[in-house]
Amino acid sequence: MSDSQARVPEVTQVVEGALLAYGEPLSIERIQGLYEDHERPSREAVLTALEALREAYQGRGIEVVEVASGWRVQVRAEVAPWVGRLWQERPTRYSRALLETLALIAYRQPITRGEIEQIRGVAVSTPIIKTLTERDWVRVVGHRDVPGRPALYATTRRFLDYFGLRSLNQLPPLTEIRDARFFEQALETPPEPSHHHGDQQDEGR
Amino acid sequence: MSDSQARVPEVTQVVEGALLAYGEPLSIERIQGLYEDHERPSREAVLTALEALREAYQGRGIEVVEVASGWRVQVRAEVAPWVGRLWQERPTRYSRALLETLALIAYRQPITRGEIEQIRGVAVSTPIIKTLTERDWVRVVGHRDVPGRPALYATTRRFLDYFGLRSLNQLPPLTEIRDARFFEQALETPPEPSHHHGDQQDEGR
Amino acid sequence: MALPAPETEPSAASSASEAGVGVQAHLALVRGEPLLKLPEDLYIPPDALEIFLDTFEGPLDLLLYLIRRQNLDILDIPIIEITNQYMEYVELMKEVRLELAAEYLVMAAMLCEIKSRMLLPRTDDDNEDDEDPRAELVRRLAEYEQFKQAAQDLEALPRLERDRFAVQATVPPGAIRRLPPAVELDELLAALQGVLARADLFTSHQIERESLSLRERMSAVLERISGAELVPFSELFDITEGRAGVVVSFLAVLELLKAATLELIQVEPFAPIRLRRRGLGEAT
Repeated sequence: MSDSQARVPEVTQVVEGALLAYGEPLSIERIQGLYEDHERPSREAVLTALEALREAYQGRGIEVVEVASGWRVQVRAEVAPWVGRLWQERPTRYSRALLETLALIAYRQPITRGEIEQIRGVAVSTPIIKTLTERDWVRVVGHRDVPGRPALYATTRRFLDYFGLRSLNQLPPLTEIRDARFFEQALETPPEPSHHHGDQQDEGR
Repeated sequence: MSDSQARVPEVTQVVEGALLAYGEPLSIERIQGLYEDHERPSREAVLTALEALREAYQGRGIEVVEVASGWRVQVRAEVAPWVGRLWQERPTRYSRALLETLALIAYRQPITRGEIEQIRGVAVSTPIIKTLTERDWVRVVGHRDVPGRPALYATTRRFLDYFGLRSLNQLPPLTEIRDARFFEQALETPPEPSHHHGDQQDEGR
Repeated sequence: MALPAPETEPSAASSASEAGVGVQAHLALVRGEPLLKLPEDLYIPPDALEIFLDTFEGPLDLLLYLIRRQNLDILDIPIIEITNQYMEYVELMKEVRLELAAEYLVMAAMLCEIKSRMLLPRTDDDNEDDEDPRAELVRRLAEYEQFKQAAQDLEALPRLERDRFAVQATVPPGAIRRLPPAVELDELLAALQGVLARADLFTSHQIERESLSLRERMSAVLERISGAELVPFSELFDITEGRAGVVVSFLAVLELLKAATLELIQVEPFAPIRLRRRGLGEAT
């Protein structure tokens, strides 16, 4: 290969070129893999280069961030409103039905469609599952071993990437169910007599 | 829009974000068009920003260039060979159908597609023949003089080169391959490091 | 929540009574006597009704709305009141929209069942299975509310294509090369073994009889005789290969003649024998 004759550029240059050209997150290993064996930089060298880029991008229009599948360069939030005008169409808004389905898959994975429907109280439409799958945010990771063997859905790395998360742990925590103590009680033990009185108020309708 | 409240970022930041996000050349007018009327920078201001970026990218992995339809950021030629390897990953392995077809061409050449299909018992897809031909492992050496004049396929010198053979005679005779013990024997005495994968497979048995 | 904007509620209340006649005429079909029978707190401009109903993501969502709007405790739902309100909406939805999701009716049935159980007198001695009939509903409402919030939190996360943009610098042409997959000889032979096992019955003898050198030579001869021109028979032999080589070449030519790939041309007895592709005239 003619590559071997070329002077090996600085790690920072290659890392920058690669991150900017690829447009998708790159792992350290993937970056190291761009080099021939004899010229390959260490993991630390790549990390140092990433750090150097992060500093170089201070006060600039772009930034280096780490997400689930690696490192990515993205347009800074401060300039995003202007840059977003490059595209005439407003970015697609996702329906509440889709977001609720996605949230259930994210927080309760692996989960079946039936389980999602049970919690949401309505049928999950096939187009929603299709959209989530096509966007590669969600995929089938197995089947529950019950009659019908329903598919089990889970979120993907790309889902995390898209929402700028490094792991599922970074998802906003679920809100506490208010007064969980009572909640459990209501489920497990018979309600106290005082509640009957409360209910009986309704008789006066 | 909440944009109106946001502090207008420096022109250089917006220009950089826009050029990198868009991935296609942007004209000065297009860049100016990202701004609301009252905040829009002059043509000179955009040019100054482009000049500033050009300087900021000195000695880096990317550069700003002007092309026919405007300005764009591209990976520097010096790092391009390394960056280009991002797309060089080896795709998934060849299908069994392809390997069978190739093996039959090697052992039975010159052979027509119909004859391959007869032995394999299934149709040979056109993409397989195309892949083998594009890889220059197989080529048409003539046509059988029967109705339809089917092409006769044979392996090439490049095929021999790839598999490290001086001639087809170095391929094991069919009688040996037919023997179920063939692979076990061959793997017990791994001659070259290239057969490493085979070894591991063997250990797993 | 994607429900009517708060500021419209109070004004809508008054405007509904002011424009009462027109509105009534508009919704006259709703349960026979429309607006007057609507729940008092259903402050929806008639033309916004469908949009309003569309904003519910199902019966749980609607119930939550009814509960939250009145600042009621989800854990202690006045079930009769809520059931009545819920039924009003369901009736309204049945009138306005042609299709009403079956889930709404299932929930209506569930509410009525809870209501009737709440009204039944309880005996002290069947404490065992005497849980609050509302417990299951409360559990479902709480769980749904939790994920409804989670969906909003997810929506608020900065995401690509809306709040963040990935970069895409151009790579100079020529730098990108796609490598084809690697193949080991073993893989190739294993594939062949598979094919042979399958094809055992009808092709084995034929395949095995001819040596590879013959097969290879057949390809070589065909390559040599690739054009339209006649190739002298003698040119197909390389004396330096020795006897074995010559024999292989000869056998190759015979095989190709047999397969009707080549034809042999001799203009007159003892003239040089020449070979050419068969049927090449038709092809070109």
